[in-house]
Amino acid sequence: MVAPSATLSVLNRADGSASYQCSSTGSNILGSVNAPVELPGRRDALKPEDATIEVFVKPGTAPAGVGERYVEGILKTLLGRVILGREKGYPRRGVVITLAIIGGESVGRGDPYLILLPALLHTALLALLSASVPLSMTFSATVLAVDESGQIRREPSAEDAATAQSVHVLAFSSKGHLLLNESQGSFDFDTWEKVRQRASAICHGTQLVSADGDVAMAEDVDGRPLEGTLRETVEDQVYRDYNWKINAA
Amino acid sequence: MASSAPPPALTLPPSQFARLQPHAYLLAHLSPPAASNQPSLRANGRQPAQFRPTSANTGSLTHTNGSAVVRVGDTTAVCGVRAELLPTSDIASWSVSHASSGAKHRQNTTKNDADADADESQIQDLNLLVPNLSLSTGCAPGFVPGAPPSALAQSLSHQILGLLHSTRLVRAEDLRVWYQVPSFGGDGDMDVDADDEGQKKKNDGKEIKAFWVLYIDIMIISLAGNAFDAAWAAVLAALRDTRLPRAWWDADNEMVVCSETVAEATRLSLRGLPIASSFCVFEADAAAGWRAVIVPDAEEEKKIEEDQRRGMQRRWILADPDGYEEGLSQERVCLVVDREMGKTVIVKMEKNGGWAVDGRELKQLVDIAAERWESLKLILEQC
Amino acid sequence: MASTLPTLAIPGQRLAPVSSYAAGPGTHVQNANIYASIAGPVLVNPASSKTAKSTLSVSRSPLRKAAPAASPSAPKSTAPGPSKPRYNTLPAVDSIVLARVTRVQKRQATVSILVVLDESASNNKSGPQPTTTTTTPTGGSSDNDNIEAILSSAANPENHSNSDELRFQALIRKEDVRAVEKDRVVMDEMFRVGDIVRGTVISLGDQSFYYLTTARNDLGVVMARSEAGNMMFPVSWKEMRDPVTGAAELRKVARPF
Amino acid sequence: MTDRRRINGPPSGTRPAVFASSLKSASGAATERPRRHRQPNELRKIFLKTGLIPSASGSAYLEYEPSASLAAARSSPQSLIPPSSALKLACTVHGPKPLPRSATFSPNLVLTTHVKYAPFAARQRKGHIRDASERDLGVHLETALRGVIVAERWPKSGLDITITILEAEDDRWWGDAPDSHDAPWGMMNVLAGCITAASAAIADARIDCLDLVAGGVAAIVSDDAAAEEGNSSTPKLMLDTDPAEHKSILSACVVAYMPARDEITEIWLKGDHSKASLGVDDSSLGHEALIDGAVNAARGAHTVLVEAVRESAERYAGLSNSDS
Amino acid sequence: MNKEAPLSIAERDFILNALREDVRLDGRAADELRPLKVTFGEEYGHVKVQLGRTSLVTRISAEVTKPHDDRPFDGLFTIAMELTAMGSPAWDNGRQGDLETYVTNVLDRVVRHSNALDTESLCIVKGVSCWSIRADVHITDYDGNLIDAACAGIMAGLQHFRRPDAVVKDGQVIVYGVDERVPVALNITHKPLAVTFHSFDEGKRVILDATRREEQAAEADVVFGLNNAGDVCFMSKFSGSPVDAMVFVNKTSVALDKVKEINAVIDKALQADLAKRAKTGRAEESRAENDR
Repeated sequence: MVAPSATLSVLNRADGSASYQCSSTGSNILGSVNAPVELPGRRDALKPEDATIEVFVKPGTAPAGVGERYVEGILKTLLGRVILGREKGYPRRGVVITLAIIGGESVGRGDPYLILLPALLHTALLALLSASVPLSMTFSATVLAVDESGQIRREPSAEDAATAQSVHVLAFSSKGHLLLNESQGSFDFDTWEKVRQRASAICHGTQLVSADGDVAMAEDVDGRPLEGTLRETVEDQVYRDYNWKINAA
Repeated sequence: MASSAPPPALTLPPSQFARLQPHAYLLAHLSPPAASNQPSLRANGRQPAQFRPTSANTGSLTHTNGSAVVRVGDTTAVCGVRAELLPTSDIASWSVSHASSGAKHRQNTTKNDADADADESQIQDLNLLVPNLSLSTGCAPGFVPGAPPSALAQSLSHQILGLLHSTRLVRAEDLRVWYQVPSFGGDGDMDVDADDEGQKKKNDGKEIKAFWVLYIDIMIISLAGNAFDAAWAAVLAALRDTRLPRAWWDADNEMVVCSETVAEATRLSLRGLPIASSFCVFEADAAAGWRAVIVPDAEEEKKIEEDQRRGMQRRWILADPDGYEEGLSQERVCLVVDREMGKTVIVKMEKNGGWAVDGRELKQLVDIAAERWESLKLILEQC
Repeated sequence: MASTLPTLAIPGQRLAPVSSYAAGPGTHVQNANIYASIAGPVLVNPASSKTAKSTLSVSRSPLRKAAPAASPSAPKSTAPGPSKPRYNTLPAVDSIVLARVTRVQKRQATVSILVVLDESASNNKSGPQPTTTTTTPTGGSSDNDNIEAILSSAANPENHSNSDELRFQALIRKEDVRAVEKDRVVMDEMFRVGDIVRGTVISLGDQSFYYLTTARNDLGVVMARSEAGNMMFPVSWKEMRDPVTGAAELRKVARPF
Repeated sequence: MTDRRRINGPPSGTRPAVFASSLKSASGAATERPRRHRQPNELRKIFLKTGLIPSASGSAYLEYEPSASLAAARSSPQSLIPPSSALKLACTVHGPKPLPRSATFSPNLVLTTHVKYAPFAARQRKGHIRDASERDLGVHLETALRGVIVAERWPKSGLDITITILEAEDDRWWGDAPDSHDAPWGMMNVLAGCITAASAAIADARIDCLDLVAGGVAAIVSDDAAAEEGNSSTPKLMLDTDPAEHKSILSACVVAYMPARDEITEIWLKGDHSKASLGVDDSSLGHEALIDGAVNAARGAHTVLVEAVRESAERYAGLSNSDS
Repeated sequence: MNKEAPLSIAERDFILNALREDVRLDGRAADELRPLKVTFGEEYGHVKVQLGRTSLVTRISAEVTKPHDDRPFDGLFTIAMELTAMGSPAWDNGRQGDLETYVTNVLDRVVRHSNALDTESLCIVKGVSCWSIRADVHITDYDGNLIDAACAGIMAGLQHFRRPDAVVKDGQVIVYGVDERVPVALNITHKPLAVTFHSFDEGKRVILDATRREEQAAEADVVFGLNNAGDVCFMSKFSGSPVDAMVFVNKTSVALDKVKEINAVIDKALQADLAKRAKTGRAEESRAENDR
């Protein structure tokens, strides 16, 4: 399993930015965050004590359409619960998140964006961290496909997803809550519970579940938990940014 | 919950209280003081897991191939299905086959048990289903009539399209207009067709001349929350009502011609009956979500939950939320379930906007959605 | 015919000649006759003095309100008393309104009007309202009082692109906050965003704002949440307290009843 | 053209179904033009109900009784081609509400009207964006209502009236060639319905009005039934015409009429009836007769309107127990 | 809004005074380009252009569509550029501003209208099917001179792009996947590029490749579109204060030099990418065989 790779603060103009690549799903996303910014069209009575979150998803090789509005809605709802929009300096200002799909296949008409969703979520999170937007927690997400034999496949390609029985995207907070679930296809609840367990293992590792032989096996299959990968990316950046300070100390 | 009780001595009629302190108003209904001996009900008088009364009515619109009006409480969705023809000669990619996929895909097009239809993706590839939902109907204040679809309308349209595709509700075979190429050779047409003999798109001299394209337009006439359930039910009812005329290729006129005889028209044979149930989560603590307190992690959460089950309830999962409740909750769950051979099959399960709902809650909701499936099935079958 | 008044009128229905009644809200005069201009029950307001004629009006608010399906228990619902008819449901000069603070600036606070209370009544008939009788704001206007309508539309409709355009906006200028020590008013210590304020309309203002004042004992903040997010209770005319944390915050507090 | 805010169909567009019967020569058509079974001055029944949309300050739903032919086609369906259609529309009133920020101060109520056909409302699929005829209807409706509302009672506020047409009236019989008489006669019926429904919705919203304004349509038609029997076609005045039932409508008129004041707030007259009066030398078929006919039709609609508004008032005042 | 925060008077004066002494903020000469870097992604037609602190990503894509009725022998070519808040916080997402309209228009004229891409070669079956080539420009960082950078990105992308091979067999078009048949390069007739100058002091001072601040301080801009052979396909003086006609004459030759310079950078990057692909391609082939 090739771990996704990410880089923080890749852009000059934006307050925060991140680039994220996931080789297994073939997605390559560039994200930027501008926050807090004045929103010109904003009106007073609309949530005056909170920040307004705007998410814009720009497909790589097609004009944005109805599908993008939908996935923007998903991202916005999730990020809205994570961003502390009432911290000082944020109320009635905007947090503008722009995500450009700069690599990989385009999403077809009516396709649910599920495969790209974890990559979009991770890019948004890293860009928010890079812009130092206050967050109540971080999260990690993954996409899983279940084929007809009941096999769970992690981060399927677009073709695999098309032939799968069901596709699931799950996001977990850094505190272990299930933040997001998007499942579609045809499945029963037992299948979903297996998927949830596997997804939790991918995101957090299996330490939480039990300490028996399963741990080692799951580690083998899924490698390092995603959360750790994300954390490391951020830590690397912090070290780089505060190099002068750390060295001086 | 002394903190969220209305300030002392200020008396307000319920309507004003509902407007000024919506959160406290709903909370007061859901957790009445123990002394009052009142049941915990929502402000609209429903039980938490209770759906609004639903009615459906089909076939009342003259200029449609199928239509339905579905009312879920005060939310009303009107859906009209209009079928138009897409001649294959108009499809740019029709004469194009992909060498890699062609071998896999386009083989058995005459097979009628369309569950095994390998060309099912034609619906998606050729845009044969075109659902659009409109909220610019004056259905609620705040939607400007005549304005382009709002983000909400766009994502509802997209969700409906996504669900039509993922459930494969409509069979591609129902939408094809076939032509049996005359087997006698010699005439000019035949040459062209003979060239095509090796193709996979036709079989035994049969060839697709056109597709029906279904324009599925949903007008939300009245919006009082939970537009998706009503819209989807309307789409489902309208598609069940849809009749396509018998159509054939008229070689003389070189066009597809239809029969107007009702007896010859066929109904769509839909796959299953997926039914949507939406829920929202109402938190007792109005500030949960934004107060900069430390959010308990999942393990702590479970403990708190256990402790509080005995005492005060912290949150309620409300089925089929009305507009008022939707405005007061952030976390949403949408379930689409079907029944296959007595077993509940989940077709879509979405949850977003919070951390209250996890496996245990979802399991309960699936059961509620299955009950909803039964009741809505009866309603749809009677209309 | 003129002597028998219908109980219920519809627009365009002739009610009585002007010779026998004065035209009140919900009616208009045409050719020396009073006609209904809205649909609703016909009311006769007895003349206040012997010389004047009784006023004929068509009520905008229900005579007796049907109890909502589930009568809430905890919210102190008072039985709506007889309401005085008004011309319409808009804020007018002297109307008492409840509004939510949406912005606090150095010189003014912006509020959005949630409820227009009824007791200010028809300004052109009975003059200024005695302020001492405002203890139970009851009744309400058509739009304000329809629970069904409120429940069907979103309470916090952030999904809707321009829902704030549905509420009338108003300003409370610094000099209109209180009657005393006007020059020492610091807006931040009077209102916070999210507070519910009782105010009275002093002018229709310009195209976008009404002007409100809170310069009376019974006017000011009636509901507020603390920084910690808890509902506070008033402890003095300029202070409210959080019952959980015990912290006090400054406000221009309306006198509680 | 792709619309980025909507789901688009196939890029090459699609074609409406062509029925075999319409390919054959018109004379051989199996189906006949629907006939008017009503008396010339008999109106179709109108179903009108207020208050169905609780989130609006006022609302009304209006439906015309299907013509005899349509009712027959409904009860025992034979052909997929409907003989005619019957108006169905929903009207909502939002307001009085604040004017948009960009607007200047207005001491009066500012009225905005929107009329939109559902894509499936007519025989031809309608676009999602308002076309010229829909805008036209909006303007006509606004004029009809502006004279009725007591606007000065609602300073600096706006009133939005939105009408969604779920099923429109035909402009002609489907079997007729498109150019045989292509004035949008159906649109006039639609306007009359819009006026009546909007009037009910405004009353339901308790906006002060001078009267309940009602819409009515009358037309001078060349009676082809008689022509077929060999008689010379005699132009006749008919109320509430269903364009599908007439081969040739010479002229038509729609009015918005206030019975209590005997005033007309909007009049829209179309067509050429000079021929009619010339041919028969009957002055009773002039403008005035046409307008009088339309006014009579409006009076008919007014009686329905009164009932619907009375019901609204009763429901509102809590006098009746009927729930919505 | 769509407006950058205006320069302060002090900043403007500083830039202008420095220019009067032939000094630019970043130390460049008046006719000097910022360092230009062109790199290619894994996919064909995926280009990253970095011009100083302006950066963008161009993606070229192809699909089979129906040709326009009036031009049955021509394929389609569209250039799509949308300015998002990523490039500059001053740009609103989903709202078209003046700059976007202007730049798209210039790009259209320089690349599309000069027939840099031979659209006739995109025809597959007359009137039935053709290739539609789409160039998407994503501005990721904006620090002036969008036009030149975007133009270089599009041209590099078109040269780098390979469309799937399509064969017409008995009226039936067969499209071969990239892994089945060697994909086909596009037919590029010439390589036009845009070179933008900005003028100051009523056209007395003219600089090349202005940064955002220089653009804001400038009075007018002059855009040349020309190819390596020196054929001018576009020239504009869109707005602002008048510029002496001699500027056009003098700067055309400068522009030609720059076009050659940029094209050389693109060519070099293309070659490097080709070599890399040849290597990995072989490696992948052998790996694929091993897999089997």
